[in-house]
Amino acid sequence: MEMSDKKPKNIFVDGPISPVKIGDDIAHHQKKTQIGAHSIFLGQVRADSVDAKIVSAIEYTAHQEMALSIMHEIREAIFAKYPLTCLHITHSLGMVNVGEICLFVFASAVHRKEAIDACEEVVERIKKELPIWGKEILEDNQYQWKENKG
Amino acid sequence: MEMSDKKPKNIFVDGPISPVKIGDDIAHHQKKTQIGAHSIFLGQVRADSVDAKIVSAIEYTAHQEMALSIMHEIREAIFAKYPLTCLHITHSLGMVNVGEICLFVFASAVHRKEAIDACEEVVERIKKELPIWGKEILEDNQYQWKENKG
Amino acid sequence: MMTVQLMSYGALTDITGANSFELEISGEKISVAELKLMLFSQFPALEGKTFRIAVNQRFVSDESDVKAGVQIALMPPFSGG
Amino acid sequence: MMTVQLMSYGALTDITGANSFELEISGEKISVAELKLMLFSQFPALEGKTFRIAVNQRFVSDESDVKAGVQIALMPPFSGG
Repeated sequence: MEMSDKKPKNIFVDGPISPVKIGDDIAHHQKKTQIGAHSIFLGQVRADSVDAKIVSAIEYTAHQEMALSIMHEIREAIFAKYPLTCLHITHSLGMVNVGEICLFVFASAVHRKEAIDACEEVVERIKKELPIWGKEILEDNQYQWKENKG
Repeated sequence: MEMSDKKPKNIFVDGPISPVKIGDDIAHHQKKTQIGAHSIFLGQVRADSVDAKIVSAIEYTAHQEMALSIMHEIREAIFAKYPLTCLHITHSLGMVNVGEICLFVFASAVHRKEAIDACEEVVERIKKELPIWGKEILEDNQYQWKENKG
Repeated sequence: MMTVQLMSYGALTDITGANSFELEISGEKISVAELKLMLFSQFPALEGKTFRIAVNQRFVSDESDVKAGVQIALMPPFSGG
Repeated sequence: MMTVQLMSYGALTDITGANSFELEISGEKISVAELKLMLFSQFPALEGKTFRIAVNQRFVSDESDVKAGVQIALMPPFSGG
Protein backbone atom coordinates (compact mmCIF):
# COMPACT_ATOMS: atom_id res chain seq x y z
CA MET A 1 0.00 0.00 0.00
CA GLU A 2 1.19 3.51 -0.82
CA MET A 3 1.32 5.82 2.17
CA SER A 4 -0.26 9.22 1.81
CA ASP A 5 2.19 12.09 1.51
CA LYS A 6 3.32 14.21 4.41
CA LYS A 7 2.52 17.61 2.88
CA PRO A 8 -1.06 18.69 2.16
CA LYS A 9 -1.84 18.25 -1.54
CA ASN A 10 -3.75 20.88 -3.44
CA ILE A 11 -7.29 19.84 -4.27
CA PHE A 12 -8.56 23.08 -5.84
CA VAL A 13 -8.94 23.94 -9.51
CA ASP A 14 -10.37 27.10 -11.02
CA GLY A 15 -13.75 26.52 -12.62
CA PRO A 16 -15.35 23.21 -13.61
CA ILE A 17 -13.64 19.81 -13.70
CA SER A 18 -13.47 18.56 -17.28
CA PRO A 19 -14.76 15.06 -18.16
CA VAL A 20 -11.66 14.72 -20.38
CA LYS A 21 -9.44 15.22 -17.32
CA ILE A 22 -11.46 12.50 -15.53
CA GLY A 23 -10.94 10.11 -18.45
CA ASP A 24 -7.21 10.95 -18.46
CA ASP A 25 -6.92 10.33 -14.73
CA ILE A 26 -8.58 6.93 -15.16
CA ALA A 27 -6.20 6.09 -18.02
CA HIS A 28 -3.18 7.01 -15.88
CA HIS A 29 -4.16 4.32 -13.40
CA GLN A 30 -3.87 1.51 -15.94
CA LYS A 31 -0.20 1.06 -15.16
CA LYS A 32 -1.01 0.42 -11.47
CA THR A 33 -1.71 -3.25 -12.05
CA GLN A 34 -2.38 -4.11 -8.41
CA ILE A 35 -5.63 -2.11 -8.62
CA GLY A 36 -8.82 -4.15 -9.04
CA ALA A 37 -11.47 -1.52 -8.35
CA HIS A 38 -12.01 2.21 -8.73
CA SER A 39 -14.85 4.05 -7.03
CA ILE A 40 -15.55 7.54 -8.34
CA PHE A 41 -17.92 10.20 -7.09
CA LEU A 42 -18.76 13.28 -9.17
CA GLY A 43 -20.73 16.26 -7.92
CA GLN A 44 -22.56 18.07 -10.73
CA VAL A 45 -24.15 21.52 -10.42
CA ARG A 46 -27.91 21.10 -10.51
CA ALA A 47 -30.50 23.45 -12.03
CA ASP A 48 -32.42 23.73 -8.77
CA SER A 49 -35.21 26.26 -8.48
CA VAL A 50 -35.10 28.82 -5.68
CA ASP A 51 -38.31 30.84 -5.26
CA ALA A 52 -39.30 30.13 -8.88
CA LYS A 53 -35.87 31.19 -10.16
CA ILE A 54 -33.49 28.64 -11.68
CA VAL A 55 -29.89 28.23 -10.50
CA SER A 56 -27.58 28.87 -13.47
CA ALA A 57 -24.22 28.37 -11.74
CA ILE A 58 -22.53 28.01 -8.36
CA GLU A 59 -19.62 30.21 -7.37
CA TYR A 60 -17.36 28.40 -4.89
CA THR A 61 -15.10 30.07 -2.34
CA ALA A 62 -13.05 28.41 0.39
CA HIS A 63 -10.76 29.04 3.29
CA GLN A 64 -8.13 27.34 1.17
CA GLU A 65 -5.36 26.84 3.72
CA MET A 66 -7.73 25.40 6.30
CA ALA A 67 -9.50 23.26 3.70
CA LEU A 68 -6.20 21.73 2.53
CA SER A 69 -5.04 21.11 6.06
CA ILE A 70 -8.35 19.43 7.03
CA MET A 71 -8.35 17.45 3.77
CA HIS A 72 -4.86 16.24 4.65
CA GLU A 73 -6.12 14.95 8.00
CA ILE A 74 -9.05 13.23 6.28
CA ARG A 75 -6.63 11.56 3.81
CA GLU A 76 -4.46 10.29 6.66
CA ALA A 77 -7.49 8.90 8.48
CA ILE A 78 -8.84 7.23 5.34
CA PHE A 79 -5.50 5.61 4.48
CA ALA A 80 -5.24 4.37 8.07
CA LYS A 81 -8.75 2.88 7.89
CA TYR A 82 -8.84 1.40 4.37
CA PRO A 83 -6.12 -0.42 2.38
CA LEU A 84 -6.30 1.94 -0.60
CA THR A 85 -3.89 2.04 -3.50
CA CYS A 86 -4.59 5.70 -4.13
CA LEU A 87 -7.01 8.53 -3.46
CA HIS A 88 -7.41 11.71 -5.49
CA ILE A 89 -9.66 14.66 -4.69
CA THR A 90 -10.46 17.66 -6.90
CA HIS A 91 -12.82 20.50 -5.96
CA SER A 92 -13.72 23.55 -8.02
CA LEU A 93 -13.32 27.17 -6.96
CA GLY A 94 -15.01 30.09 -8.73
CA MET A 95 -17.85 29.71 -11.22
CA VAL A 96 -19.19 26.31 -12.23
CA ASN A 97 -22.20 26.32 -14.54
CA VAL A 98 -25.20 24.05 -14.25
CA GLY A 99 -24.38 20.58 -15.67
CA GLU A 100 -20.67 20.99 -14.98
CA ILE A 101 -18.67 19.00 -12.44
CA CYS A 102 -17.50 20.63 -9.21
CA LEU A 103 -16.24 17.64 -7.17
CA PHE A 104 -14.26 14.57 -8.23
CA VAL A 105 -13.33 11.89 -5.66
CA PHE A 106 -11.36 8.93 -7.04
CA ALA A 107 -10.52 5.99 -4.71
CA SER A 108 -8.69 2.87 -5.94
CA ALA A 109 -7.96 -0.40 -4.15
CA VAL A 110 -7.16 -4.05 -4.70
CA HIS A 111 -10.75 -5.04 -3.85
CA ARG A 112 -14.03 -3.25 -4.47
CA LYS A 113 -15.34 -2.99 -0.92
CA GLU A 114 -12.50 -0.78 0.29
CA ALA A 115 -12.62 1.50 -2.76
CA ILE A 116 -16.41 1.94 -2.49
CA ASP A 117 -16.50 2.52 1.29
CA ALA A 118 -13.52 4.89 1.26
CA CYS A 119 -14.95 6.95 -1.61
CA GLU A 120 -18.29 7.35 0.14
CA GLU A 121 -16.69 8.31 3.45
CA VAL A 122 -14.44 10.88 1.78
CA VAL A 123 -17.43 12.48 0.01
CA GLU A 124 -19.37 12.72 3.28
CA ARG A 125 -16.40 14.21 5.13
CA ILE A 126 -15.67 16.74 2.35
CA LYS A 127 -19.28 17.98 2.49
CA LYS A 128 -19.31 18.21 6.30
CA GLU A 129 -15.78 19.27 7.18
CA LEU A 130 -14.18 21.35 4.44
CA PRO A 131 -14.61 25.14 4.73
CA ILE A 132 -16.01 25.66 1.24
CA TRP A 133 -19.07 27.70 0.34
CA GLY A 134 -21.29 27.69 -2.72
CA LYS A 135 -23.18 30.77 -3.90
CA GLU A 136 -26.06 29.77 -6.16
CA ILE A 137 -26.33 32.27 -8.99
CA LEU A 138 -29.92 32.94 -10.09
CA GLU A 139 -31.49 35.06 -12.82
CA ASP A 140 -31.44 38.90 -12.63
CA ASN A 141 -28.16 39.06 -10.68
CA GLN A 142 -29.79 37.45 -7.68
CA TYR A 143 -28.15 34.72 -5.63
CA GLN A 144 -28.64 32.44 -2.64
CA TRP A 145 -26.02 30.81 -0.44
CA LYS A 146 -26.17 27.06 -0.81
CA GLU A 147 -26.84 24.85 2.18
CA ASN A 148 -25.77 21.20 2.31
CA LYS A 149 -28.39 18.81 3.56
CA GLY A 150 -27.43 16.12 6.10
CA MET B 1 -37.51 10.27 -12.89
CA GLU B 2 -36.89 8.42 -16.11
CA MET B 3 -38.41 4.96 -16.23
CA SER B 4 -36.19 2.12 -17.29
CA ASP B 5 -36.85 0.76 -20.76
CA LYS B 6 -38.98 -2.25 -21.45
CA LYS B 7 -36.52 -4.18 -23.60
CA PRO B 8 -33.24 -5.53 -22.21
CA LYS B 9 -30.35 -3.24 -23.14
CA ASN B 10 -27.06 -4.62 -24.28
CA ILE B 11 -24.30 -4.26 -21.70
CA PHE B 12 -21.53 -6.14 -23.49
CA VAL B 13 -18.59 -4.74 -25.46
CA ASP B 14 -15.75 -6.65 -27.06
CA GLY B 15 -12.49 -6.16 -25.22
CA PRO B 16 -11.59 -3.48 -22.67
CA ILE B 17 -13.64 -0.38 -21.83
CA SER B 18 -11.72 2.72 -22.85
CA PRO B 19 -11.17 5.57 -20.36
CA VAL B 20 -11.96 7.96 -23.23
CA LYS B 21 -15.42 6.39 -23.58
CA ILE B 22 -15.92 6.85 -19.82
CA GLY B 23 -14.99 10.54 -20.10
CA ASP B 24 -17.36 10.89 -23.06
CA ASP B 25 -20.20 9.26 -21.16
CA ILE B 26 -19.67 11.66 -18.26
CA ALA B 27 -19.65 14.61 -20.68
CA HIS B 28 -22.92 13.46 -22.23
CA HIS B 29 -24.62 13.79 -18.85
CA GLN B 30 -23.88 17.50 -18.56
CA LYS B 31 -27.10 18.38 -20.38
CA LYS B 32 -29.15 16.47 -17.77
CA THR B 33 -29.23 19.41 -15.40
CA GLN B 34 -31.41 17.74 -12.78
CA ILE B 35 -28.47 15.46 -11.89
CA GLY B 36 -26.51 16.41 -8.78
CA ALA B 37 -24.41 13.30 -8.24
CA HIS B 38 -22.79 10.53 -10.26
CA SER B 39 -21.43 7.37 -8.68
CA ILE B 40 -19.13 5.30 -10.87
CA PHE B 41 -17.59 1.89 -10.30
CA LEU B 42 -14.81 0.56 -12.50
CA GLY B 43 -13.46 -2.98 -12.38
CA GLN B 44 -9.84 -3.19 -13.53
CA VAL B 45 -8.01 -6.44 -14.37
CA ARG B 46 -5.43 -7.06 -11.67
CA ALA B 47 -1.98 -8.65 -12.05
CA ASP B 48 -2.73 -11.31 -9.43
CA SER B 49 -0.31 -14.15 -8.94
CA VAL B 50 -1.55 -17.72 -9.23
CA ASP B 51 0.96 -20.37 -8.09
CA ALA B 52 3.85 -17.95 -8.69
CA LYS B 53 2.59 -17.08 -12.17
CA ILE B 54 1.27 -13.61 -12.96
CA VAL B 55 -2.15 -13.02 -14.55
CA SER B 56 -1.61 -11.15 -17.83
CA ALA B 57 -5.25 -10.89 -18.97
CA ILE B 58 -8.76 -12.16 -18.31
CA GLU B 59 -10.87 -13.63 -21.09
CA TYR B 60 -14.56 -13.11 -20.38
CA THR B 61 -17.38 -15.29 -21.68
CA ALA B 62 -21.07 -15.10 -20.81
CA HIS B 63 -24.43 -16.67 -21.34
CA GLN B 64 -25.30 -13.42 -23.07
CA GLU B 65 -29.06 -13.79 -23.45
CA MET B 66 -29.52 -14.87 -19.83
CA ALA B 67 -27.14 -12.18 -18.60
CA LEU B 68 -29.07 -9.44 -20.43
CA SER B 69 -32.39 -10.73 -19.20
CA ILE B 70 -31.17 -10.92 -15.57
CA MET B 71 -29.54 -7.48 -15.90
CA HIS B 72 -32.88 -6.15 -17.10
CA GLU B 73 -34.58 -7.48 -13.95
CA ILE B 74 -31.85 -5.94 -11.80
CA ARG B 75 -32.35 -2.57 -13.54
CA GLU B 76 -36.10 -2.71 -12.92
CA ALA B 77 -35.56 -3.53 -9.26
CA ILE B 78 -32.98 -0.76 -8.83
CA PHE B 79 -35.18 1.87 -10.50
CA ALA B 80 -38.08 0.76 -8.28
CA LYS B 81 -35.91 1.07 -5.16
CA TYR B 82 -33.91 4.25 -5.86
CA PRO B 83 -34.97 7.54 -7.51
CA LEU B 84 -32.25 7.46 -10.16
CA THR B 85 -31.99 9.75 -13.15
CA CYS B 86 -30.09 7.13 -15.13
CA LEU B 87 -28.09 3.94 -14.88
CA HIS B 88 -25.60 2.61 -17.42
CA ILE B 89 -23.76 -0.71 -17.29
CA THR B 90 -20.94 -1.92 -19.54
CA HIS B 91 -19.14 -5.26 -19.22
CA SER B 92 -16.34 -6.61 -21.38
CA LEU B 93 -16.36 -9.88 -23.28
CA GLY B 94 -13.23 -11.50 -24.69
CA MET B 95 -9.70 -10.51 -23.73
CA VAL B 96 -9.00 -7.68 -21.30
CA ASN B 97 -5.35 -7.14 -20.38
CA VAL B 98 -4.06 -6.39 -16.91
CA GLY B 99 -4.62 -2.69 -16.07
CA GLU B 100 -7.55 -2.40 -18.46
CA ILE B 101 -11.16 -1.84 -17.44
CA CYS B 102 -13.70 -4.68 -17.70
CA LEU B 103 -16.73 -3.27 -15.83
CA PHE B 104 -18.24 0.23 -15.82
CA VAL B 105 -21.30 0.99 -13.67
CA PHE B 106 -22.57 4.58 -13.86
CA ALA B 107 -25.48 5.68 -11.62
CA SER B 108 -26.79 9.26 -11.57
CA ALA B 109 -29.34 10.90 -9.30
CA VAL B 110 -30.51 14.22 -7.94
CA HIS B 111 -28.85 13.51 -4.58
CA ARG B 112 -25.66 11.63 -3.76
CA LYS B 113 -27.03 8.99 -1.39
CA GLU B 114 -29.24 7.35 -4.04
CA ALA B 115 -26.52 7.38 -6.69
CA ILE B 116 -23.93 5.87 -4.31
CA ASP B 117 -26.21 3.19 -2.86
CA ALA B 118 -27.65 2.19 -6.24
CA CYS B 119 -24.20 1.93 -7.82
CA GLU B 120 -22.91 -0.30 -5.04
CA GLU B 121 -25.97 -2.56 -5.13
CA VAL B 122 -25.73 -2.94 -8.92
CA VAL B 123 -22.04 -3.91 -8.68
CA GLU B 124 -22.80 -6.55 -6.04
CA ARG B 125 -25.69 -7.97 -8.04
CA ILE B 126 -23.68 -8.07 -11.28
CA LYS B 127 -20.93 -10.05 -9.56
CA LYS B 128 -23.37 -12.47 -7.94
CA GLU B 129 -26.14 -12.87 -10.50
CA LEU B 130 -24.86 -12.42 -14.04
CA PRO B 131 -23.75 -15.59 -15.85
CA ILE B 132 -20.31 -14.29 -16.82
CA TRP B 133 -17.03 -16.15 -16.40
CA GLY B 134 -13.45 -14.92 -16.34
CA LYS B 135 -10.53 -17.07 -17.45
CA GLU B 136 -7.28 -15.75 -16.00
CA ILE B 137 -4.54 -16.05 -18.60
CA LEU B 138 -1.14 -16.88 -17.13
CA GLU B 139 2.34 -17.31 -18.60
CA ASP B 140 3.22 -20.31 -20.81
CA ASN B 141 -0.33 -20.72 -22.20
CA GLN B 142 -1.61 -21.70 -18.76
CA TYR B 143 -4.85 -20.37 -17.29
CA GLN B 144 -7.10 -20.55 -14.25
CA TRP B 145 -10.84 -19.91 -14.01
CA LYS B 146 -11.48 -16.85 -11.86
CA GLU B 147 -13.60 -17.12 -8.73
CA ASN B 148 -15.41 -14.14 -7.24
CA LYS B 149 -15.03 -13.73 -3.52
CA GLY B 150 -18.08 -12.89 -1.41
CA MET C 1 -35.81 -41.05 -28.24
CA MET C 2 -35.20 -37.33 -27.91
CA THR C 3 -32.31 -34.92 -28.37
CA VAL C 4 -31.45 -32.07 -26.03
CA GLN C 5 -28.95 -29.29 -26.65
CA LEU C 6 -26.44 -28.58 -23.91
CA MET C 7 -24.17 -25.59 -23.43
CA SER C 8 -21.40 -25.59 -20.87
CA TYR C 9 -19.72 -22.50 -19.49
CA GLY C 10 -16.60 -21.44 -17.62
CA ALA C 11 -14.55 -24.19 -15.99
CA LEU C 12 -17.10 -26.83 -17.08
CA THR C 13 -16.01 -26.48 -20.71
CA ASP C 14 -12.67 -27.96 -19.64
CA ILE C 15 -14.61 -31.09 -18.65
CA THR C 16 -17.17 -31.35 -21.44
CA GLY C 17 -14.58 -30.49 -24.07
CA ALA C 18 -17.02 -28.40 -26.14
CA ASN C 19 -19.14 -25.35 -25.31
CA SER C 20 -22.06 -26.85 -27.11
CA PHE C 21 -23.06 -30.49 -27.53
CA GLU C 22 -26.10 -32.73 -27.86
CA LEU C 23 -27.32 -35.61 -25.80
CA GLU C 24 -29.61 -38.40 -27.05
CA ILE C 25 -32.01 -39.62 -24.45
CA SER C 26 -34.44 -42.54 -24.63
CA GLY C 27 -38.03 -41.67 -23.75
CA GLU C 28 -39.95 -38.41 -24.01
CA LYS C 29 -38.85 -36.65 -20.86
CA ILE C 30 -36.53 -37.08 -17.93
CA SER C 31 -35.99 -35.17 -14.73
CA VAL C 32 -33.07 -32.83 -14.20
CA ALA C 33 -31.80 -35.28 -11.56
CA GLU C 34 -31.78 -38.06 -14.17
CA LEU C 35 -30.06 -35.77 -16.69
CA LYS C 36 -27.34 -35.07 -14.13
CA LEU C 37 -26.71 -38.78 -13.65
CA MET C 38 -26.34 -39.18 -17.42
CA LEU C 39 -23.90 -36.28 -17.51
CA PHE C 40 -21.87 -37.67 -14.60
CA SER C 41 -21.64 -40.99 -16.39
CA GLN C 42 -20.46 -39.31 -19.60
CA PHE C 43 -18.18 -36.77 -17.84
CA PRO C 44 -17.11 -38.23 -14.48
CA ALA C 45 -15.17 -35.06 -13.53
CA LEU C 46 -18.46 -33.12 -13.46
CA GLU C 47 -19.63 -34.93 -10.35
CA GLY C 48 -17.37 -33.03 -7.96
CA LYS C 49 -18.20 -29.63 -9.43
CA THR C 50 -20.59 -26.96 -8.21
CA PHE C 51 -22.88 -25.87 -11.02
CA ARG C 52 -26.44 -24.80 -11.73
CA ILE C 53 -28.65 -25.89 -14.58
CA ALA C 54 -30.88 -23.60 -16.63
CA VAL C 55 -33.49 -24.98 -19.00
CA ASN C 56 -34.50 -22.50 -21.68
CA GLN C 57 -32.74 -19.79 -19.67
CA ARG C 58 -34.48 -20.46 -16.38
CA PHE C 59 -32.77 -22.00 -13.40
CA VAL C 60 -34.40 -25.32 -12.49
CA SER C 61 -34.37 -27.74 -9.60
CA ASP C 62 -33.63 -31.46 -9.72
CA GLU C 63 -37.36 -32.27 -9.92
CA SER C 64 -37.99 -30.27 -13.10
CA ASP C 65 -38.64 -32.00 -16.40
CA VAL C 66 -36.37 -31.94 -19.41
CA LYS C 67 -38.25 -32.40 -22.71
CA ALA C 68 -37.19 -32.71 -26.33
CA GLY C 69 -35.89 -29.55 -27.96
CA VAL C 70 -35.05 -27.61 -24.81
CA GLN C 71 -31.76 -25.76 -24.37
CA ILE C 72 -29.84 -26.70 -21.27
CA ALA C 73 -27.07 -24.57 -19.80
CA LEU C 74 -24.55 -25.96 -17.30
CA MET C 75 -23.22 -23.03 -15.31
CA PRO C 76 -20.48 -23.00 -12.66
CA PRO C 77 -20.28 -20.11 -10.13
CA PHE C 78 -20.15 -16.74 -11.88
CA SER C 79 -17.01 -14.62 -11.99
CA GLY C 80 -17.90 -11.50 -13.92
CA GLY C 81 -16.90 -7.93 -13.05
CA MET D 1 -4.80 48.54 22.15
CA MET D 2 -4.49 45.69 19.69
CA THR D 3 -5.53 44.93 16.15
CA VAL D 4 -6.94 41.62 14.95
CA GLN D 5 -7.52 40.55 11.36
CA LEU D 6 -10.88 39.05 10.50
CA MET D 7 -11.97 37.09 7.43
CA SER D 8 -15.60 36.35 6.78
CA TYR D 9 -16.86 33.63 4.46
CA GLY D 10 -20.00 32.55 2.64
CA ALA D 11 -23.24 34.25 3.65
CA LEU D 12 -21.45 36.20 6.39
CA THR D 13 -19.71 38.38 3.80
CA ASP D 14 -23.15 39.78 2.95
CA ILE D 15 -23.30 41.05 6.54
CA THR D 16 -19.73 42.21 7.12
CA GLY D 17 -19.57 43.81 3.70
CA ALA D 18 -15.93 42.76 3.12
CA ASN D 19 -14.19 39.39 3.12
CA SER D 20 -11.33 40.82 5.12
CA PHE D 21 -11.35 43.56 7.74
CA GLU D 22 -9.63 44.66 10.94
CA LEU D 23 -10.92 45.31 14.42
CA GLU D 24 -9.22 47.53 17.02
CA ILE D 25 -9.61 46.25 20.53
CA SER D 26 -8.60 47.92 23.80
CA GLY D 27 -6.44 45.78 26.08
CA GLU D 28 -4.02 42.98 25.28
CA LYS D 29 -6.39 40.05 24.94
CA ILE D 30 -10.08 39.27 25.00
CA SER D 31 -12.09 36.05 24.98
CA VAL D 32 -13.85 34.75 21.89
CA ALA D 33 -17.14 35.41 23.70
CA GLU D 34 -16.18 39.08 24.14
CA LEU D 35 -15.09 39.28 20.50
CA LYS D 36 -18.49 37.97 19.44
CA LEU D 37 -20.26 40.69 21.43
CA MET D 38 -18.12 43.32 19.69
CA LEU D 39 -18.97 41.80 16.31
CA PHE D 40 -22.71 41.69 17.13
CA SER D 41 -22.57 45.34 18.12
CA GLN D 42 -20.82 46.29 14.86
CA PHE D 43 -22.88 43.91 12.63
CA PRO D 44 -26.27 43.32 14.35
CA ALA D 45 -27.39 40.88 11.60
CA LEU D 46 -24.61 38.46 12.69
CA GLU D 47 -26.36 37.72 15.97
CA GLY D 48 -29.01 35.47 14.43
CA LYS D 49 -26.53 33.51 12.30
CA THR D 50 -24.96 30.12 12.87
CA PHE D 51 -21.19 30.35 12.46
CA ARG D 52 -17.95 28.98 13.85
CA ILE D 53 -14.81 30.91 14.66
CA ALA D 54 -11.28 29.78 13.87
CA VAL D 55 -8.24 31.52 15.31
CA ASN D 56 -5.07 30.95 13.28
CA GLN D 57 -6.91 28.16 11.43
CA ARG D 58 -8.08 26.27 14.51
CA PHE D 59 -11.66 26.14 15.63
CA VAL D 60 -12.01 27.68 19.09
CA SER D 61 -14.61 27.81 21.85
CA ASP D 62 -16.04 30.92 23.50
CA GLU D 63 -13.54 30.65 26.37
CA SER D 64 -10.46 30.84 24.14
CA ASP D 65 -8.26 33.92 24.09
CA VAL D 66 -7.83 36.29 21.17
CA LYS D 67 -4.47 38.07 21.18
CA ALA D 68 -2.88 40.73 19.02
CA GLY D 69 -1.82 39.65 15.54
CA VAL D 70 -3.99 36.55 15.24
CA GLN D 71 -6.08 35.78 12.17
CA ILE D 72 -9.73 35.16 12.85
CA ALA D 73 -12.08 33.41 10.43
CA LEU D 74 -15.87 33.67 10.71
CA MET D 75 -17.32 30.61 9.03
CA PRO D 76 -20.99 29.78 8.40
CA PRO D 77 -22.04 26.14 7.74
CA PHE D 78 -20.06 24.65 4.86
CA SER D 79 -21.60 23.94 1.49
CA GLY D 80 -18.87 22.47 -0.68
CA GLY D 81 -19.19 19.55 -3.03
